[in-house]
Amino acid sequence: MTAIANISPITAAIWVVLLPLLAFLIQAILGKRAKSGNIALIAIILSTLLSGVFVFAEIWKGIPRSVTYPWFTIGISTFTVGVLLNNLTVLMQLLVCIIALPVHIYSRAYMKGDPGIHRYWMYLSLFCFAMLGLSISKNLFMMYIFWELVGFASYLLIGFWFTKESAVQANKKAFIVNRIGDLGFLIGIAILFSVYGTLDLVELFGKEGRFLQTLVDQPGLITAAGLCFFLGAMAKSAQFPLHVWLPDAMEGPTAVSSLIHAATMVAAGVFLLSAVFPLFNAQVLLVIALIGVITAASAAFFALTQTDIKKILAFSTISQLGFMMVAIGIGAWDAAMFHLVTHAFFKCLLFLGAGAVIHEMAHLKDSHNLQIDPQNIQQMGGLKAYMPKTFILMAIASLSLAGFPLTSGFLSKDAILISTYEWAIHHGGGYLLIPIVMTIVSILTAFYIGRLIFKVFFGKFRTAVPQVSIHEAGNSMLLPMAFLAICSLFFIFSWNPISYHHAGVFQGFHVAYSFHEIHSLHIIIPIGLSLAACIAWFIGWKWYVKQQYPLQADSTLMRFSYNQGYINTFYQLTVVEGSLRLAKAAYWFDKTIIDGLVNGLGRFTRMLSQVSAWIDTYLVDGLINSLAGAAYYLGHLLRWVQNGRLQNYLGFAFTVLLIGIIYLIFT
Amino acid sequence: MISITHFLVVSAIIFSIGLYAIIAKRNAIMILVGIELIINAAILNFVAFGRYDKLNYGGQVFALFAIVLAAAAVAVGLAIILAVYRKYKTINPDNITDLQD
Amino acid sequence: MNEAVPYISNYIDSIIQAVPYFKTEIILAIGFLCSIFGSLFLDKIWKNSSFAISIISYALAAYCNYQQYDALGTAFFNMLHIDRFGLHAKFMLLLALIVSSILIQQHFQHSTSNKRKGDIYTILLGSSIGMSILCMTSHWLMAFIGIEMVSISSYILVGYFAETKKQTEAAMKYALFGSACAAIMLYGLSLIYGFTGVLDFADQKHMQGLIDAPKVMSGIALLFVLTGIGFKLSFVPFHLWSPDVYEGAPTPVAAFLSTAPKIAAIILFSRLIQAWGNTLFYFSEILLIFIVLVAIVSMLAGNLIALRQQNVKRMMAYSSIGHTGFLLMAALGYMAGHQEALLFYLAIYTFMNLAAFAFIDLLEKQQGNSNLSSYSGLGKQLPILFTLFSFVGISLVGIPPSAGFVGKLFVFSAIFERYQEMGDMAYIWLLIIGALTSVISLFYYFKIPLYAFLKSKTNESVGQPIGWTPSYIVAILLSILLLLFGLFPSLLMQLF
Amino acid sequence: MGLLSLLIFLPLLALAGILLIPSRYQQSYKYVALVITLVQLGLSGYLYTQFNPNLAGINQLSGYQFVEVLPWIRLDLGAIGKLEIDYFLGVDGFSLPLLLLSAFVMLMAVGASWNISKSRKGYFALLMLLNTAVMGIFCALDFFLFYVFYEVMLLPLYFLIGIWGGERREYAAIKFFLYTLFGSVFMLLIIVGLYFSVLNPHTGAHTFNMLYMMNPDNYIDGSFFGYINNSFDVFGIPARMIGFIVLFIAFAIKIPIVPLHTWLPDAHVEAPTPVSIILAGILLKIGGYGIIRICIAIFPDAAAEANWWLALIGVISILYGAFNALAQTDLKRLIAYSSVSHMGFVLLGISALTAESLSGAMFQMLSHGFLSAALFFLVGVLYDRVHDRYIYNFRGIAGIMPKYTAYVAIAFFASLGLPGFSAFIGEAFVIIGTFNAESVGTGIPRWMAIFGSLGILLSAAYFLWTLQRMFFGETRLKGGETWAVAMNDLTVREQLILFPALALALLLGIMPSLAFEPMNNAVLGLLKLVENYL
Repeated sequence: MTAIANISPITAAIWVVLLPLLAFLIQAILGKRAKSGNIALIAIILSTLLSGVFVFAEIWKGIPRSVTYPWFTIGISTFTVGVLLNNLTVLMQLLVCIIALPVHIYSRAYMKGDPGIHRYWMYLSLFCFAMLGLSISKNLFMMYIFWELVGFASYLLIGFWFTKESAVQANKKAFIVNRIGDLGFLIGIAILFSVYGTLDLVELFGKEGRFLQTLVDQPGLITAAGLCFFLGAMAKSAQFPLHVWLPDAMEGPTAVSSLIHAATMVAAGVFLLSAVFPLFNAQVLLVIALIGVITAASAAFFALTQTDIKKILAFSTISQLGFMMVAIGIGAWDAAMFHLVTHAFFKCLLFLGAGAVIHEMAHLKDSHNLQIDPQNIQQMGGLKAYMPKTFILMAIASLSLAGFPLTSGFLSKDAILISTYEWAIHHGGGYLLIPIVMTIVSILTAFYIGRLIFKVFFGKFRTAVPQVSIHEAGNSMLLPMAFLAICSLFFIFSWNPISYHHAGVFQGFHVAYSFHEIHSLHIIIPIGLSLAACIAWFIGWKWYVKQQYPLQADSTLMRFSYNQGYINTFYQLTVVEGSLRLAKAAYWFDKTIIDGLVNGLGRFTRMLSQVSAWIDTYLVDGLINSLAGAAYYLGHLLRWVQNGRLQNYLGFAFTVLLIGIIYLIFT
Repeated sequence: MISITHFLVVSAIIFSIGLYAIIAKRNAIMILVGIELIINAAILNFVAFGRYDKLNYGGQVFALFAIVLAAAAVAVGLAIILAVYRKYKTINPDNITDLQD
Repeated sequence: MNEAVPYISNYIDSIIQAVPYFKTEIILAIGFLCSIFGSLFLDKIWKNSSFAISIISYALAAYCNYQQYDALGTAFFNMLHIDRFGLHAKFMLLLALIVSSILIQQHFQHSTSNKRKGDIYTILLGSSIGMSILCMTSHWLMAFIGIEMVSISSYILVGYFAETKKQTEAAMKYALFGSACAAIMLYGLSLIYGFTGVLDFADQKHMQGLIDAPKVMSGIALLFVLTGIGFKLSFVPFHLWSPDVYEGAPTPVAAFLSTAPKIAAIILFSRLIQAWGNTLFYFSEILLIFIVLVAIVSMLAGNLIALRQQNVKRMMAYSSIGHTGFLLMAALGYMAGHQEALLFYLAIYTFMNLAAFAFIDLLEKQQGNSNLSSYSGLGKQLPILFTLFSFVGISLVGIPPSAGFVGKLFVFSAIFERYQEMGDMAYIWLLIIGALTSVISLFYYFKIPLYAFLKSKTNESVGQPIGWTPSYIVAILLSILLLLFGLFPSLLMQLF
Repeated sequence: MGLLSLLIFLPLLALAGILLIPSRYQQSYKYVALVITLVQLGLSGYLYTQFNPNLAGINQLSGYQFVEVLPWIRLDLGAIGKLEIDYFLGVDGFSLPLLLLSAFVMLMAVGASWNISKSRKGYFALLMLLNTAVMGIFCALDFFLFYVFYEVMLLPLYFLIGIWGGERREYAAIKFFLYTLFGSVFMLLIIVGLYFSVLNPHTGAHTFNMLYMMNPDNYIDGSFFGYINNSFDVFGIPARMIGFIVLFIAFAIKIPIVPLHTWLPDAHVEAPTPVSIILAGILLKIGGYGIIRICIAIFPDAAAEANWWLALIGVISILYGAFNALAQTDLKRLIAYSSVSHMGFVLLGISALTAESLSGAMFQMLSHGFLSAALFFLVGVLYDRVHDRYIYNFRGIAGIMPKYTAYVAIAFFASLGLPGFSAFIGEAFVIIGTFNAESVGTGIPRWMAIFGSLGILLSAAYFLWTLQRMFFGETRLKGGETWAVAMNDLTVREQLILFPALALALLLGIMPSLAFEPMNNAVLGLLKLVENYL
């Protein structure tokens, strides 16, 4: 027992990563025999325990530890793999475990009876492996590997129902868009490697790190590196304009969406930026902040009119990720991480709740043979009566999302907003636009999540069925949700429900802000926001529950919002069509021009052979005309040579001889 | 005094006649005749030049050999033309064109 | 007359002394006589008597030739040069003659012609004397005699068994074209004799005379002389006869025509350009330009026109025109002192052409014609034959591991060395065209395996199987030699 | 007889055996071939374990192992000098991994030939001949010997494509042959030139020894390819540059680069599956190997000068190949074009001339060897069953052939550079190394790395699109029920062939040092050679 108790955090952290991998391998080998998911579940439970007890408890607020192993050597540079445990990484690892665990439990019930369930568990374990590995990578190259693997697992899970056309479209889109980000990441790695010669995070950014020690003569290159990493983060964290894959990714099973596309994977971008934060200079940070705010605003705007419950949540996720990006952009990456953690819980919960609802709706659809989309909120309504527990849990999550006091979302969102105001005031001028927009976004957030809750749970059930056979989900689904609901409340993070400064997560990081704290903001903003949220809900209540909808449902703005700003259409028309056209053009070019050239060369050679045969046959032609006055004889010759007439042969030979003589005379 | 130039001019004329016969005559025998003419032009040259080669008499010797060889060649040529005539019933080379490209 | 008397005994002495250098030819001459005797009388008793006599003569001649290596020198007042170069060439000649004789014997074995078959060997023997003289001489008279002996014999070979229209036509074209070219050459020689007064082209005075002569006149003389040699070598523009004659002639005769006379002619030509080309005067320059030009045009024309041929014999004719261009390149290498490259290539060329024609003959006998399309799908029926035939094709293209490749490599090397020495772009052009045309040549040589293996059979008629006849065995042996010398060229090369 | 000779000539033994066994026992040919290729694989594996990665020096004999030298052709050519051609074999870090790859791919090819029914004797005999030639190419250290093997390789391929190929096989076969021969005859001229420029320092004879050609000290001053006092130029280009260009073109045709690639799609489409496997798995690598071993090592100065253009061609090949792949509707053609794209990385990596990129390029060759072989095999599996490869004729294959789909998906993802598989390491290090080139000073601008990396993106696009179109969605086949019946899942034999290939790709992806370690010193040695001229 002591041996187990003395297990070093490094070993434990490695096991945390390896357990899901083992589970993946075992399930892969077992194939269809591993339907229950027990293996995956056991692996994640063990991982969570290890991560919590032996890693997080040891390292959090303690001394960072790391270990490095050589992997391979190219030329004179050795590439390493390693585990880095510091506050950031252990927090991330634990978070992934803690979110993944309830999702696993939830999935047991949610995915029950699916014919491909063995694949599901396999993929889920693979995802956990990749995500956990990502969180504790010491080396950027290694991180990149896990980064892509995460994307791959996500691809598999989005396309889990591979017979569904939209699902396979979506997973392709997700992977390719993520690939764009990966390229950024890769180029970023290439830049760092070519400037500093190492990819080790500690060697780069540690206290003695080369980043601080080396004088770089090309500051532009470092800016480029920063932008490249941000590009990577943009794709993974679905930042405008690369956010398009995330709403589509909702084609995957809802449990997957909750784990991957709400809580963990999409947050990896934020995590990456936090890990390489020292790299960013002021310009890059400003870009990050701007992209963040654009994302937050546009996604919130799109969320307003969506009718698919999961899409609303997806846009909400994008919007919240935008918040985190802004936090990073202003330098408050601790706030970003804090929001990442709190968001993970409540967003996961929202998805699981939505999943429960969809589950019931799908049952309803199947049992009545309805032609409805089980995810369409227009078809729902009044579910409060049938699924009260789900309603309560989702309400908590929604409050947290809206940043209502006493929830965790309140703390983290305030942290970001207040810091942003402080930052903007510090810089003054146009910078103020950013926090103002974010304030509006916060209010919109409250509004659209309110709309979701009202439409789903209030009013009357809107699908015409003889008997509404919807009921509460089972315990194996409710319990994980309840757990997440508890985690969405303030006390998990801070005993002080008002001030984020006391939050434990917050205290784990020591970030030096470039701006001063403004105390008055800490009071005004929370109160103002809460009030605004209440007003937004009131309006929402009137519009959606009391059916006093004042707007033209078909206005341009609405349509613009519903169609997600036509960004997808735009991409389809430009990028996709463009590259396909380019591809076709390239192929046409290849087939007709290049190959044609070769074949043409062949034809040319054949022609040449004909020509030379022709020369052979009629050579005397042009030459002779110009030669002497023997027009008759020569004209005769050129018609007759080499078609078997002996004298033409002789004539030809002697004519060439004559040409030779003439050549001699003239030289 | 007949100089070397005279010989050369005569031989050149014979040569040209021979060449003409080879190329222009529509009769295989005439071609043979043309060939003979050229050979004779050459022989004339040899003999003429041989006058200056008192040591070896190379020209004369060459002329003799050339005459012999020309005769042999003409004999063979005539035999072949005869064979052609048997098959083709003509000795106009323009009509004997089974072999062609 | 009287002043000559003291010299006569000297003359007779030196003639008698020269006889040992002439042993090979004397044996061939005796063989020639015996063969006449044989075909007149013995053939009635034993059908193959004159064939046997000719083979024995060749073998004896080869033996004498071998012994000659120990007694090099000049004979008959410098009219004959007995040097290693010539002796090597004579060996090749004899080999080509033996193989051709065997092929001819096989070809006419079952012919129903009432002509005496024995005569053909007699004629071959006669031509062999001429060729053998060509290999040794640098004297115009000897050269002319040699050329005429070969030519006249060849006319007879092509025409003697002429049974179809095409064969007589080929014979006529060959005879008339050849005689015309020989006549022109003779005229050229007479001019050269006039300018120089010396008939030995290796003589210093000869060169001096040419240089002193009016430029145009010596140029004309040069061109006229090249006409005769060009006819024998069949390079452009004197190549026109060869496709027709090869097609029309019996296949073994074509095999003979494409090898033996070419060996002799290229040896003479090499000696000639070595004598004429290595001076600093304009004359050498003109000669060089002509040779390079002719080589390039021959390679291009031969290979390009061959692309369109459907008759294998015709194709081989154009191919050998192309190879002549390559041989001219090799001769240029000889001029620079690389005789082994020329000899090696010549030997390999002989092997390749003999083997190819042997295969063509075998197939012609089986299929009744030599059209490429008649080979369709035969690869399955005659796998060994077509594998070897394809290999010969590969060798003709010059792809390893065949000897053709090594030969090409040596010739390229010789030319390259020459280029490095002289820095003349003409050599680079030669190299480029040489390389390019071997790519082109691949295309038509590979029609053989293409038809045999890749195409399916068109007609169902199965010809009689090809037994292990001597000509088949000879062809196989030659193919194996091509592989052997491709892998171990030193076996052959060290002989030179 | 050394191990390398054994490796090279074992297939000839098999060839003799196959020719001698009468056709009555034609079932036995494949077993003969299988046993021999297995022995070869074992042998090359043994070589790998015995290889000492610490020996260095690309232009010294000490850098090579398992060396065998036998005088082969020795001639005194008078004016040309003494001719020295050796039977000279040896492997270093560049050739050893490729040798192992070849042995493996050959085994795969034999496995894929199991159901060949048309004249088995000829087929397996030619396959074995090809085997010999390929092994010889990677072992030869004498340029003459190399050239012999290089050309010999063409002949069996011509017949393999021409006899056992698809509809337009004659066209494809001759096209392939002419393309390659076109490159190689001019290579012959350069070989001749090199021969006259290089002396064996020990014997003073001209030599074809490649190692001597790599050492500037052995060049004669003022010779055609000499370093010093070289005033030769051809068409205005300095002699050494023209030598480099000609050799490059010869090998670039094999790689193949745009625009010399058009033989590849045709050859692949028409070739029978095993030949496609060999083409993609081995032959394309000969191009890369030749550029490394011959172009760059013998002409380091010209390479240093021309590498910008080479890299540009590499980038163009990557993008052009990828775009073409995107446009294909024939699965085999798609994979053929993807080969063009992937081999573009090889060229880019080689021409960037940094340790990372060069190693990456070598690694990419290995990886592509395994993966493309697997991909072509997979196409063959489908084609065997329904004789169709048109992408739009299939839909939702996953539903009826789950195992097959899984293998395809793995192979696709491995090829598009998923971490954990070998292609990722190769491509990533080509990009990283190329990016680094500007810092090292090899003259390759960074934008080339960035454009090259777009190829990774595009490869994801065409592979995933194909997956989506052919394998996912509702099952819908052009041939309807008959196809559905014909399309049974992978057999054990097929899995036995596929699994090791993909497993090796995975193994290399996880433990790249397996390949990097033996080649490291060779890479550094080559770079040292070039360094002086940068």
